[in-house]
Amino acid sequence: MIMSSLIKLSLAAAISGIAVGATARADQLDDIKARGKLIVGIKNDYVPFGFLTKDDQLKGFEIDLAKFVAGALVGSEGDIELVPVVASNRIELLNAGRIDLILATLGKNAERAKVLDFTEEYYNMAGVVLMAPKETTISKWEDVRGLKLCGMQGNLYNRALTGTYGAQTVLFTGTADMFKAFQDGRCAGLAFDGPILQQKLSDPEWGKKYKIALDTFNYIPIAGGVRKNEPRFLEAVNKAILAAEAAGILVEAEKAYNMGETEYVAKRAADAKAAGY
Amino acid sequence: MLFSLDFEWLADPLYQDWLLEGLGTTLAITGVGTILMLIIGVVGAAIIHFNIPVAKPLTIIMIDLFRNTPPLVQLLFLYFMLSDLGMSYTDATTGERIPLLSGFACVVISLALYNGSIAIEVIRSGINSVPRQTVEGGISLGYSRAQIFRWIELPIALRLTIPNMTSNVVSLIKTSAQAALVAVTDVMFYATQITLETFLNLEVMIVLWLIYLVITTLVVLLAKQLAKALTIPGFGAGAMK
Amino acid sequence: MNTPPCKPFIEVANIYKSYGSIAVLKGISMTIQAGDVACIIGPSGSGKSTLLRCLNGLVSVDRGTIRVDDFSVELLQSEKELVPLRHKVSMVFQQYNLFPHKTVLQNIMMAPIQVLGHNKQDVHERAVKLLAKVQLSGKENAYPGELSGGQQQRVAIARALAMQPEIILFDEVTAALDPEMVQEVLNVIRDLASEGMTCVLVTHEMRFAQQVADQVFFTDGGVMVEHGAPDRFFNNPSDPRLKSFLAKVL
Amino acid sequence: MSKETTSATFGFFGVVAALLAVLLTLYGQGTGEALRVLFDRSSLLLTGSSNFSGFGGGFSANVIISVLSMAIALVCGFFLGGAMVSPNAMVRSVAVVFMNLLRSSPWLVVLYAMLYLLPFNVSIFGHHIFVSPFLKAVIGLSFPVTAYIAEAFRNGIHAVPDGQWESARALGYRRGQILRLIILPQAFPLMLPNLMTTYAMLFIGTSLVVVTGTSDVLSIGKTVIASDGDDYAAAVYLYILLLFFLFAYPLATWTRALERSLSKGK
Repeated sequence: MIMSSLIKLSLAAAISGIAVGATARADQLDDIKARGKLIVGIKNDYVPFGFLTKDDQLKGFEIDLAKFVAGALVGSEGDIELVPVVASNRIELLNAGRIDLILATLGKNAERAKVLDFTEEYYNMAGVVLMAPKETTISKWEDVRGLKLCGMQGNLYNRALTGTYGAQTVLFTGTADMFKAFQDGRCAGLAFDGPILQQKLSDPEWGKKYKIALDTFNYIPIAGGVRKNEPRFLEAVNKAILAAEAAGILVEAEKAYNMGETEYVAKRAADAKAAGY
Repeated sequence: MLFSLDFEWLADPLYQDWLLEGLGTTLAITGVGTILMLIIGVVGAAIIHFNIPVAKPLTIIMIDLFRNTPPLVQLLFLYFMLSDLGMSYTDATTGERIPLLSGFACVVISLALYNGSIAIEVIRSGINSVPRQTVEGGISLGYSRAQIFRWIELPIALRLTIPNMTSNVVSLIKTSAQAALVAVTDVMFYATQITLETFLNLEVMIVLWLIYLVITTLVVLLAKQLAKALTIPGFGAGAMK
Repeated sequence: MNTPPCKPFIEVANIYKSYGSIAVLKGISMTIQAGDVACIIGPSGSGKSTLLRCLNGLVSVDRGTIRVDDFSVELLQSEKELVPLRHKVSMVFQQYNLFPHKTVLQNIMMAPIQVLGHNKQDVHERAVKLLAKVQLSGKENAYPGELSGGQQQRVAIARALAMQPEIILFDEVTAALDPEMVQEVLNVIRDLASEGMTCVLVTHEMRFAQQVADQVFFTDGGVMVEHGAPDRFFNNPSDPRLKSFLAKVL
Repeated sequence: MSKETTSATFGFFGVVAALLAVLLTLYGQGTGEALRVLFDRSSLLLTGSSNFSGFGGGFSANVIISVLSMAIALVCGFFLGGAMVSPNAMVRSVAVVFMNLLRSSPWLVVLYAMLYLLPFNVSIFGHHIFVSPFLKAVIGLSFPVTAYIAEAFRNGIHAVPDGQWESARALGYRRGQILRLIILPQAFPLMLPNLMTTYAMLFIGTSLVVVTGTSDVLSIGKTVIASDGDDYAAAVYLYILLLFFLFAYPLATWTRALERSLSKGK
């Protein structure tokens, strides 16, 4: 009988644990300042946006941005915790409170706007492009009908690939698995974010064998993501992003990581500077 | 409100299709996997039982390797490495090298090897618990070692091991969920897809949990029926003591 | 006992057997005539079961020769070579050693079909007759676990007979039975003996040995101490070890 | 060397040799280069940090997660197992159903479910407790393991002959006392091999925490593959297989030895 009451007790504890987890806090911006660090969800397997260097350091376009934002919000660029996320868990981690901010190639769309607030956008991602062996016969998106395409779980264009174009998607949880499966010849093509594949082709081994067979049918604005109903925090992050653009951080990053200098990033930098950030 | 669970997505015909298709894949994986696992178990147990040179040490290394490493890493290794080891063929139309084993095949093989290694040990312990006198009875009647194995030891051992083998099959079903991690569209995979679209993680996981629970419960019930049908009167786990 | 004129059916000469450092048989010899009933008696651990098992090659000897009819048992190495011998020599065990997963009828029929390759119809006919002989008609579809010890032992005898052997070895076949079942098994053996089947028994049933045996052997400590016809053997034992043994068991 | 030691040594070197043989077959001339990459990334794969400065990630995380999960599961499992042998039929059947529920859930699903079910922040009496993916992995894994331990506990108790209960009752012991003073001391050695097997299974299962976002050895392995290129994927996976084997195999050998000494003692 002692045991049964213990079980009841632990059940009660478990349930109350769930309950307290849902309590809202006063203000996120104050919390972060009090804590002394900003927790940002970034990618670490996503050259050039966020990746691990040979000496085990995190680098990338979005890492640079994240550090700048931390500096603006908390005080210094070191006041930051970088939490590696993947497409399939980043929104969950945000809303569960594990991270304050997503800077992880998060594409803006209406579905996601229902569960989080987008910050200022800072990049225009060539959406899905198709990489295929050089000798491929695929010349338009309609050609992929019935073909196996490797890709990544959690990308919204996957639905268009199967629905509109009738491809068979083979979806992975990480880029390492996806690239390896494609190289092994498990798919006729690799349908994935343009900049990543563009960057991959700069590797001579890949450049020898593959090409971008199809250009994107959609451009996706990339923005940060924060929890809903945190207006002060959102405003502070937006200001920091614009300040980063004005300071030329992102233009520099594009150069540093071989992403190709895009008109979009240059224009936003100019606009931000003009607006006085 | 503590829990406000939303199960409306279950009414979406697309999601229903996904779950059913995934369920079909999961059942196919576990069905084929179980058959292969049993074959590996019997053959492996026979190899060790008969002390077959070369094959026996290899079998023992296989058991030691597969039982002491994570089935997930085994699966990833099989999936990504077998083609590097030359297990690929050339597609006649495109002239490209294509891995010989599909994701589905890799999942089935990895499950068969992992749970098959357990099955070998289960069957061996079953054979060891066949009373020595029963074997002696066979020898005195002029049975060869192979005949004794085929007609006496194996049939008795397989009956004795039904409970252990059932948990091994349940383990195989549970382990099969990792198929989703190599892009095989089992029920776990589609459940993940649904959570990515609906953000209803908890609800989808509850449904998924129930699906696996139903499958494993059915298997356990089926095994109980089988054990009942195959009971040896006056002999069995209880009588063995 | 005088040396009989014809060649003995079984001839064991000076056999030795050790398990590790423990010597179980230390130079045993004996001869048994066709159609005889021979009983081997002796205290536990005297090597009598091992001796019996040497006769059908269940145990291989270290030294010495064993001839059963035309077979030189000590020379038979592989299972294949042993099969014809086991066709000729059947064995019944203390623990019955029936196959628990097969019915009574299947137990009797399995080996003749699978080992000897006999026709299934013939074996079935034979099995039914044998079951009648051991007075178990009607138990065809029972499993061994559903029978009493005495019944199981009679099935085991029927199973041994189904191989159509020329000799049957009985290894303490009544030792594991409840007293009231001993007689039913002994009766079956008595019938067999009266039909002229060569039987070798390891037994503790002294009275049965006295009544049925043509020859009795007494082993102790791995050697053959004394042997002879039962009358002289039981009523006028010469060796002191046999005397003290008989004093204890009779 | 005893027969057991010989066969354990054979298994050990056999498996290591087999893994090496696969590595050589895959890389041929490039084996040296592959080994160098593994060596360079060893600190990261083993500890999650460069230069062995911390132990919160990589293979050490797998070890820590397994130990913590086991600790939680042992406590919960003993309670659940106790409930399963309770004299109260109601408690018993609820516990048995609960045990079966836990036991038949795929670990991967439980881990996913924990990821979503448990909050990231818990505040109790004004203290904020941060529930990291690491902690969620620990809790998630402890669920199914609790079921295995409860079952081992029940089987261990049932393995003690009924005569022990009867004689203790005849001596005037109460149920709780019998369980604590007479049955458990006898049951525990019987349960030990089972518990160790369960731990080994749990340890191997920690590879699944890769889905919770914990930086265990497999997630770090994938990051390394993403950074260093697919060419070394095989080497990384072989390395991870070897790490798990080196940890789990001695455990399995020890368990077997324990089982043998137990069955000899009978």
